[in-house]
Amino acid sequence: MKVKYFAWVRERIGVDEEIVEPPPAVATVADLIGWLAARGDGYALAFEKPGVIRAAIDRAHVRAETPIAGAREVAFFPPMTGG
Amino acid sequence: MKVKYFAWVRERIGVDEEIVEPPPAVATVADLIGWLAARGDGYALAFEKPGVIRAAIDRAHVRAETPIAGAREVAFFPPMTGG
Amino acid sequence: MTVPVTIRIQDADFDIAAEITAMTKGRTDIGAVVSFTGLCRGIEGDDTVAALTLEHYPGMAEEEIQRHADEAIRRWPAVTALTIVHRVGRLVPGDNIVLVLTASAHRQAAFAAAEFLMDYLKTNAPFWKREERSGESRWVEAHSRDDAALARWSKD
Amino acid sequence: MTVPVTIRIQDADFDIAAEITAMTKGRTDIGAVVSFTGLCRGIEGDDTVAALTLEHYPGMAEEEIQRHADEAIRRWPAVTALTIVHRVGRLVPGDNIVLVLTASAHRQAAFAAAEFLMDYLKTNAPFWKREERSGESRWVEAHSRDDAALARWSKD
Repeated sequence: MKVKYFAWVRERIGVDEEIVEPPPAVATVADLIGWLAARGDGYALAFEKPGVIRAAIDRAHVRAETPIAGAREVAFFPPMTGG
Repeated sequence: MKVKYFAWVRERIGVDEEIVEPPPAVATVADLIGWLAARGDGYALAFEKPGVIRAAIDRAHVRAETPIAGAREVAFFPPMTGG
Repeated sequence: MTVPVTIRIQDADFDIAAEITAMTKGRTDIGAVVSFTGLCRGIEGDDTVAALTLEHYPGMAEEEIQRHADEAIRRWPAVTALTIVHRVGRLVPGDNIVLVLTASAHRQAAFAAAEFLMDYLKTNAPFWKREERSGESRWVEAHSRDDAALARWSKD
Repeated sequence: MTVPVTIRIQDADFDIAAEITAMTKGRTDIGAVVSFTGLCRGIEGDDTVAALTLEHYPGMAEEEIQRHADEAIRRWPAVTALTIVHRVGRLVPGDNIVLVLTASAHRQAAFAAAEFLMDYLKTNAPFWKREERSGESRWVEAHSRDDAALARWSKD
């Protein structure tokens, strides 16, 4: 699946998107955050407070407990500050 | 004192302003309406429903029971419909 | 700081962009501008409106609007600028009638002050509309919904 | 009747008067237009802000705004047109950031829909602001007052 990062999540990880293939045990958004956080220091820093991270699956807001099965594009970002 | 009329009050009376000198017994806005209503058919028609008429003394909204003593300019008009 | 207030009653049309520019130019404390534009409608229920003619009480109209602009600034101290322009004379459908502009650092004060000023203008400012429809000309009656809209501000 | 909705995300500035004209042209059913313009402030508390840079999630931002425009039309069926323009890229104090335009026959629906859309844009639309102040560049934190502003709509 494609994973996209925005704002300081993107800056800490150092890429704006990538293709990842998590193992089947990674079932939810929260699982994916935990799995990504173990990929390196930038990831660990980006996801150090998982509670503040917002996520979207295929461009719709989702919660931490949402399953990622079937997702084509998962995005992670901080709370939004538009308008 | 000067009396001014607006909108359909003005149209029914036929003038937009005039100088009047009501007798001392005409003490309040309501008294003045009653006194003006007796001046002719146009006035009677303009003031046929005194309850809907709004009044201002020296450019500030007032109630029917407000005294007119000292007023330089009294205005009568229907409920406002601006904006 | 004194809040700049612009009030005009005029026959001529107004230019919203120019009014906003005049209000915000050279200022960096404004984060939100709300505008309300009232337009002459050509449809009123099932009827067609050909034109509106607006009459006002010169002098009192300006003073009353000023009083309520002062009141808006008192209620919402975060408001940093106000502009109110009201047209009078004959207007046809699509024409602008009234403009209220409010500015503040954050949006809540600008929205609230604009709504307050419009509710006030509709019911208390000395303006009267005459409407030409179905070949007849008649004075527009005041709406009870406008009195109800105004009443909500007295709870504050 | 389908309510015309215009949504754009762009680097370029917008022209409020042109957007209002595009929305109201040839229509005689519109009696009220509310605009909200969000501007880049140069003052934030005691600090000076030199610039803002806005980032967004292309695709999702447009879809989310469209979803909430649809929701505004469902909540306020009297709304007859909507325009939402959000800028991205680097902006300096005084620059426009966002425009929300709402139209209706009477003012209440236009005001309510504009406030609803702004509360939503502030908290749920995927945009992020980076601020340059005091020689540093940092991401703006979300405000709890914006979450509170949004929460009032869920009581309806």
